Amino acid sequence: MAITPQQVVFILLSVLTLGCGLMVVLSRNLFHSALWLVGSFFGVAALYGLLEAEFLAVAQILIYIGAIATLIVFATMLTRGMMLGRMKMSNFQSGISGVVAILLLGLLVLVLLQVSWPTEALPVPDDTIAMIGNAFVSAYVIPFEVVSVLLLVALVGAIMIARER
Amino acid sequence: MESWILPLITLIPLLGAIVLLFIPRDREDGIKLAAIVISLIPLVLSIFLLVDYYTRYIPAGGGMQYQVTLYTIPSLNASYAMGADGLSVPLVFLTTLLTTLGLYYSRHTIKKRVKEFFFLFLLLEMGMLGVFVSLDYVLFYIFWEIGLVPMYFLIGIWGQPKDRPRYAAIKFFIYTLVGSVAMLLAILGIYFETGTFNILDAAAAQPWAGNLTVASLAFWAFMLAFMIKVPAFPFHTWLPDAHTAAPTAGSVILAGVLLKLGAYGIIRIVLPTFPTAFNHWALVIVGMGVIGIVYGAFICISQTDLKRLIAYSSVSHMGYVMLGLGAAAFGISRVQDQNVANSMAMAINGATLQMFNHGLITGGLFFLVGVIYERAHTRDMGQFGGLSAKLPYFYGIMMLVAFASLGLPGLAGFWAEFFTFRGAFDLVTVWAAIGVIGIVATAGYILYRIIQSVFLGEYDSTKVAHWTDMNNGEESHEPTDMARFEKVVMWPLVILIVLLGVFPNLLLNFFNQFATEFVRIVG
Amino acid sequence: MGQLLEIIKDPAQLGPWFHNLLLSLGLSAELASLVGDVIGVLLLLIMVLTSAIFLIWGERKIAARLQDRVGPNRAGPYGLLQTMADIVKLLTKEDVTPAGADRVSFNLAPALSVMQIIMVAAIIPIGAGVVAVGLNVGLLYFVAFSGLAAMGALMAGWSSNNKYALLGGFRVVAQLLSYEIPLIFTLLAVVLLSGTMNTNSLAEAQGVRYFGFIPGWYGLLMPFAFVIFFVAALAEGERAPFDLLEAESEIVAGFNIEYSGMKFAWFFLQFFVNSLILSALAATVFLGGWQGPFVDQIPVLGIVYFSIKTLLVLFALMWVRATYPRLRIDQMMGFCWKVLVPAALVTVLLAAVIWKLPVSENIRAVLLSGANIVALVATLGIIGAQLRKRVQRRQTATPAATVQV
Amino acid sequence: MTVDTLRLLLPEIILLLTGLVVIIIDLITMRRVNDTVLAGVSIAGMLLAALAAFSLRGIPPEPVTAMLAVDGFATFLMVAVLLGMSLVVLYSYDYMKQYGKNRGEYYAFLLAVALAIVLAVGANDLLMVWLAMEFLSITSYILVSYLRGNPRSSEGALKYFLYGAVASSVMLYGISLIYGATGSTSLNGIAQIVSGQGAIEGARALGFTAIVLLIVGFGFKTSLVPFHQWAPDTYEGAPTPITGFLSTASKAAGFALMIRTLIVALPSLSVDWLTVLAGISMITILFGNLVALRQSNIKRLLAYSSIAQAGYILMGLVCVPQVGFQILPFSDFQFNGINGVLIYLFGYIFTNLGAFAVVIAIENRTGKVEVKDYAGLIYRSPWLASLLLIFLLSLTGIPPTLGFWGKYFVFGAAIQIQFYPLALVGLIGAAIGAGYYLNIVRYMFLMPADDDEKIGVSRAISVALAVTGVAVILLGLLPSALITWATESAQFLASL
Amino acid sequence: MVPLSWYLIVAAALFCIGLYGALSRRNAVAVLMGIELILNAININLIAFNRYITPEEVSGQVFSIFVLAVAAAEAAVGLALIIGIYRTRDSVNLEELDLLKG
Repeated sequence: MAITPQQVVFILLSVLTLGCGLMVVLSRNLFHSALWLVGSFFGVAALYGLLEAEFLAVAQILIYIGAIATLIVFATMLTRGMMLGRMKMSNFQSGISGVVAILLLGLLVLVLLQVSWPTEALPVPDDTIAMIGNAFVSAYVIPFEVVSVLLLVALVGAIMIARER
Repeated sequence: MESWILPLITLIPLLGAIVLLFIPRDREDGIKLAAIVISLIPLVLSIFLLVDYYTRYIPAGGGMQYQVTLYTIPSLNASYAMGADGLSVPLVFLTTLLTTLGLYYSRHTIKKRVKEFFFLFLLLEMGMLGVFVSLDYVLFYIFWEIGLVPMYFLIGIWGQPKDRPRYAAIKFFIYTLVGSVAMLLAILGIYFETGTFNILDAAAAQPWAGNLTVASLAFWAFMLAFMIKVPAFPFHTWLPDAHTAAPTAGSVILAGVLLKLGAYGIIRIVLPTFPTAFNHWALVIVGMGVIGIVYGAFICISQTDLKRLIAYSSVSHMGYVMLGLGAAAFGISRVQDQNVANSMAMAINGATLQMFNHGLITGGLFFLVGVIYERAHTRDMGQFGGLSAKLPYFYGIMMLVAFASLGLPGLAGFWAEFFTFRGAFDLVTVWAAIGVIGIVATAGYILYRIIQSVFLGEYDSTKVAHWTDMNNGEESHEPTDMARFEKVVMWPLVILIVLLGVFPNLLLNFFNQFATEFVRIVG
Repeated sequence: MGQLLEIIKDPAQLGPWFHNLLLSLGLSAELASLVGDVIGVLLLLIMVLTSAIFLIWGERKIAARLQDRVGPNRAGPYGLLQTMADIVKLLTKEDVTPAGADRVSFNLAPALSVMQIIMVAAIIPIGAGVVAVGLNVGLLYFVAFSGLAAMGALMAGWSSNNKYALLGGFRVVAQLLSYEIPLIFTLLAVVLLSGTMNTNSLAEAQGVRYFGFIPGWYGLLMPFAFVIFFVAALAEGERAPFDLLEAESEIVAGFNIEYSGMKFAWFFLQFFVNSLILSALAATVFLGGWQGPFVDQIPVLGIVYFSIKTLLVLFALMWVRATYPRLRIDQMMGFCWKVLVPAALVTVLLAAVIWKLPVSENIRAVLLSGANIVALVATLGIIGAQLRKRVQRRQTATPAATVQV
Repeated sequence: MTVDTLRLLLPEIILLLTGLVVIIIDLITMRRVNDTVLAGVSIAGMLLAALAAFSLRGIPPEPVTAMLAVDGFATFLMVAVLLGMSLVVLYSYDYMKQYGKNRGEYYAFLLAVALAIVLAVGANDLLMVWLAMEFLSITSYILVSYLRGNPRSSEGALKYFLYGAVASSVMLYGISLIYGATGSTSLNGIAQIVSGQGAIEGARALGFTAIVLLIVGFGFKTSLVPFHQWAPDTYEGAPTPITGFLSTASKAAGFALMIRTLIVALPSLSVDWLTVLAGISMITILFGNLVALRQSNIKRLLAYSSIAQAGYILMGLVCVPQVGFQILPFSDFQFNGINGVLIYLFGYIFTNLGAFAVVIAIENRTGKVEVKDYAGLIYRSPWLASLLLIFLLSLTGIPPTLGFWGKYFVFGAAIQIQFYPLALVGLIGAAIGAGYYLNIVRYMFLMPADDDEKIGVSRAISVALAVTGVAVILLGLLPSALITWATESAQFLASL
Repeated sequence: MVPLSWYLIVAAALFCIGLYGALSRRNAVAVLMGIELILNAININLIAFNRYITPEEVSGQVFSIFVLAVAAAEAAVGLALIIGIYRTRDSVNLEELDLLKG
């Protein structure tokens, strides 16, 4: 099987994503973890691009990197006393967790490969974004409203919890 | 009136209990009197029941009478169904009698937390009465459980601190709960098999008649509940603790009625519903019964605590019930043989008689232990001796009741033992023979431990320093004889013991019909 | 040659032409688009960087004139080569990394900043169809990548191991994230009208003419939104009066305090290009982008129109910078959350409601424009009244206190 | 979205509007509003929503825009949970006056969390299932951390958050696998595809994996062993009214989600989830009870006991009518397991909240939450002691309390499908449970009091105690209507 | 063309990495990072499935948008909690949060 350029790109992006992801959980410096996290998010966004989900790719950058990662970095810095110096970052169960994670991965791969997944992507409609928009106000209107209330609640709650006394 | 009498008997104690709640806490005497008066109503009703059943139904062949279904819960398929037959009526009477006596006795002996005591006592009465007259499994179960909580408190609150009442109470509760949950499972199983919660219908439907495994499972689930309550040999360990710790009236009810609940359950439910399974396991039950008889009796001999001794004697005596029922069940497979059938009926009669008589006798014994305990504040038999001279009245009554317990002919206890062994010898000869050892040992502890060490010998005034005079509650250096209220409590029991010893038929007529009917149905 | 003329007339043809050229050279289709993309990126890079050089000069010159100074005038004619000289100076300076700095992050931060701004540049249509990436979600893309600026600043601030730098970093995040919200809302209003997030289509959609002659620029339809966008852009561009991130009097120089030499130059570059991009976006979204007379016939004119509009906005930005004093940080945050965000919500609401009215297009346009002007005046009125009240209160309370606005 | 649909969404709408009203009242009065107003409005809203839900109980099962189902199952639980939530508001009234700040938001959060639960019980799409759970979780995190300045409260909230976030993400991964295997997120759609021929080849193991991952999420929400670790710490740290909420209403929502997802979407994979859940149920009952035996803090004790109770509730789901893992139609059975769950939950909500009312009454007055502090309670407050006794008996499952009927029906379901080992474990658990419940009783009734001071009860708590006490006793004595309603409700779920 | 299974395996790997992070880290913020990785893995799954299995519907994409939104809300609340704890305890080390003995 010849490897097409798209596959090469995929492999590169996967290596980027997973490599950065590994560094997130292995790095001994919390701030570096946060930066690796950004890298991993980028990789994921690019994978979305490869999947022709451009809206999601951009939303990924906007929300994950622009908002969540920034928040995490912010929190890392606010809790700064923690990360000065290289201290032990893993807890007593890290060894077990590692074994569990590897076993789980093996299991998942086995399970996933048992299924005869399609190998060819089907054509994507041009107006995906419009379809998403329409979905939000038709079939998904209730979840949409729920999520809006949820965001409001989370916003008020987060402010209340974090506010200075 | 007729069909309402059973619900009335069960509900009046509850209503009474509620009435007590409205009497102010500090008016203790009012509370006591109210409780006693209320408890008289079921007593009168049950006497009426006794007479009515004896005169009207026994000649007509007995059977389940006074049946009533108050309401049915369609979503549960359960109903408030009650009824009484020859088995239930005497037990109802026993319950109401002992309750009234217990309350009357407590009027003079309970000093702390009076309102709660009388409230719980009435609640307990309702639970016990309900069990004896329920014809619906769900109702049966509910009444069964209702008795649990008051008894827990009776033991826990009014027990003597040195007897570890809290431990005893919790042990009692958990033992019984385990059994009752197992029973609930079996009840549900029966329901799914037969589609009814009616005890009689379910028995008629003979669930799992062809499936011994499942039937055995259900059988043992029921037996677990009932044997814990009885208590049969390996499940008896809660009993000495509970009895020792409980206040006198509590012990009386515990020994006189609560233990009968278990035996009643075996007769009412297990025997008719699972004859095949019971037959299959009969020897195990017989074995447990015999071990209980012998083991209980020998333990008694080694006791120093008078109350504990009587508690263990209950284990021994309830072993007769198990032996009788087990033997009867063992005969089921050979019921075609007329001799076997007769022996079965006799064994059942023995077991049922033993239930009733043990209620009277042991109830009486616990009262008597209470009498001496209230005076001497100790139950250690080593402290007593020579009381026959000091307390002649007490000595006389104690002699009579103790000999009844021993099975002296002419007293109530004799007939029960006689019928049990008469039936059992035919059916399970070897086991019955072993059981006789128990009788001998019983004679030993009654004569040697109770009579000898408490009443005979030399009175030593240094052993017990303080004697309470129960007539006026004052301290004295000399023991005083039974007070009037104690005599009032004891006399009904003594009369009944003698009466039933002389005329066993009065009682046997009730039970015999049930026994023969059972043998006929099985055959 | 005819083809060349065509390309000059319509620069949008450049890409396909080059692609075909590569194909004719015998490259495979995939490879050809790869090479084309790479060359496109290089072109974009060159354009952005060179324009920045002149921008810096222009800003200094204009600021000087506004403040009645001369400005750079030594290197080259009118000081045109001043920026080049500065670059040479920066390049030859010592590259200092402070002790205790987090080396990797410290070096990565300027690169990330520059990368971010160039990524954003990719969606600006400088002429009809002349855009590096014709993304369907262009505006969202812009919002997403402009948010990354905060990340670069945070990295720089944290890794410098300097508390002023760290504070500067915090300020950047607070300011950028806050002001992004009104910015997004105004863009949302525009998207509501146009029904597209593609920047090129946005410019195209502004080609309509109401009553036959009034251009359908969204800046004209929604002047209030435009004003809000402009103010938010000032903050997003970290320009005065919102340049608290580098307030010398408070935190010395902000997140880039420890940077020197070339790495400092990169931040500097990001700052100026950011202004340029924001101006370009304002021009595209609110001023019709490349739309103008005769653009249909000669598309290359679009580039000219676009450049003029961009420079105008940019000039306005510089003008403001040279004129107003700096705000306090609490004033800045308060202004965003208490004024700009509600106001932006109002514009979205106006657009959503009025654009759905069942009347003719022209009337809709007039209504929307009128409503926007009313809202603008009302907002200014309210702010003015509040400020006056506050000033009065201060004066009565502590007459001696200096009045701050 | 017609008017009819809006009528179906009435409970949700009422809760949402009430929440907004509470916030607005708080804002326009500049936080000077009396707590009574806020609590009153909240309770009124919840009761109104409960009423609306109750009025919807008879309508034929109907999916609203395929995302939410309004059926008997949902309305039953809505009513139960909303009644429970009103009690939580009552408890909070005193408690927050004493300990809390930002009370306007607090009541709004309570309404939001009620909204989340109302959504959860009707969620009919995996998206909605997950979303409702997240909504519930996030709001709960906030509520748990509400005691500002109390490090225990924040610590409990953080632990809850970390466990919850991991569990829900793991569950979401499972959801994504199901979506991939079926191409649908609608529960009904998934059911059709899984049982029909539409499933992708080789997806059997995938289905099992996905189910296990789903159970992680549900197990977290319902604090089943081994996903329970957060529960004791969080229960102890949280404001006590919220502890009451977490152990009842929140748990009910978790069960609703689990039941609807598994029964409606994956009945044809029941062999997988039934086996897993049966094991979990046994472990949960045994573990929860055993650990509860050792607790000395009453909140922790109730926490572990509520873990054990969850095991019993799960019994109902494990014992739905089935032959060889083939689920049979519910309408043919009087004990269909699910009605056991519903009755159990109903009884459990009232009983446990009643127990918490006593705990709160004592905590408000004395600040003490250790079991030994309950010594001699009967002398200090006979009513509190007697009521707590009733609640503890109900938790043990002694008739004639409401708690008995729950046990009755789940045990019935187990016996019906002849799953005897599970019934046996239930029996053992009940015995152990009696041990620690009675331990409290022992302290209350049998021990002398350290302190003779009488414990007074505020009016709000008195109302709550009266409601729960009457409910537990009265419905215990006359359970007929409740049982009928629950049984019909459970049948609606299956016929959807 | 890239087969679907490649995406799924990458997602599974990311999921496991995230899970490892969430289970093995001592610092609450680091745990949160692990959780975010898991959510990303889920989104890859959802979008890949959407692309390969139901491209004519957008259910997977819509789902993943909800995931994004909720992830943001969750992160906000979580970080607020972490900062709140840090204020009172001066630590976000999970092993030092031991007021409540579990």
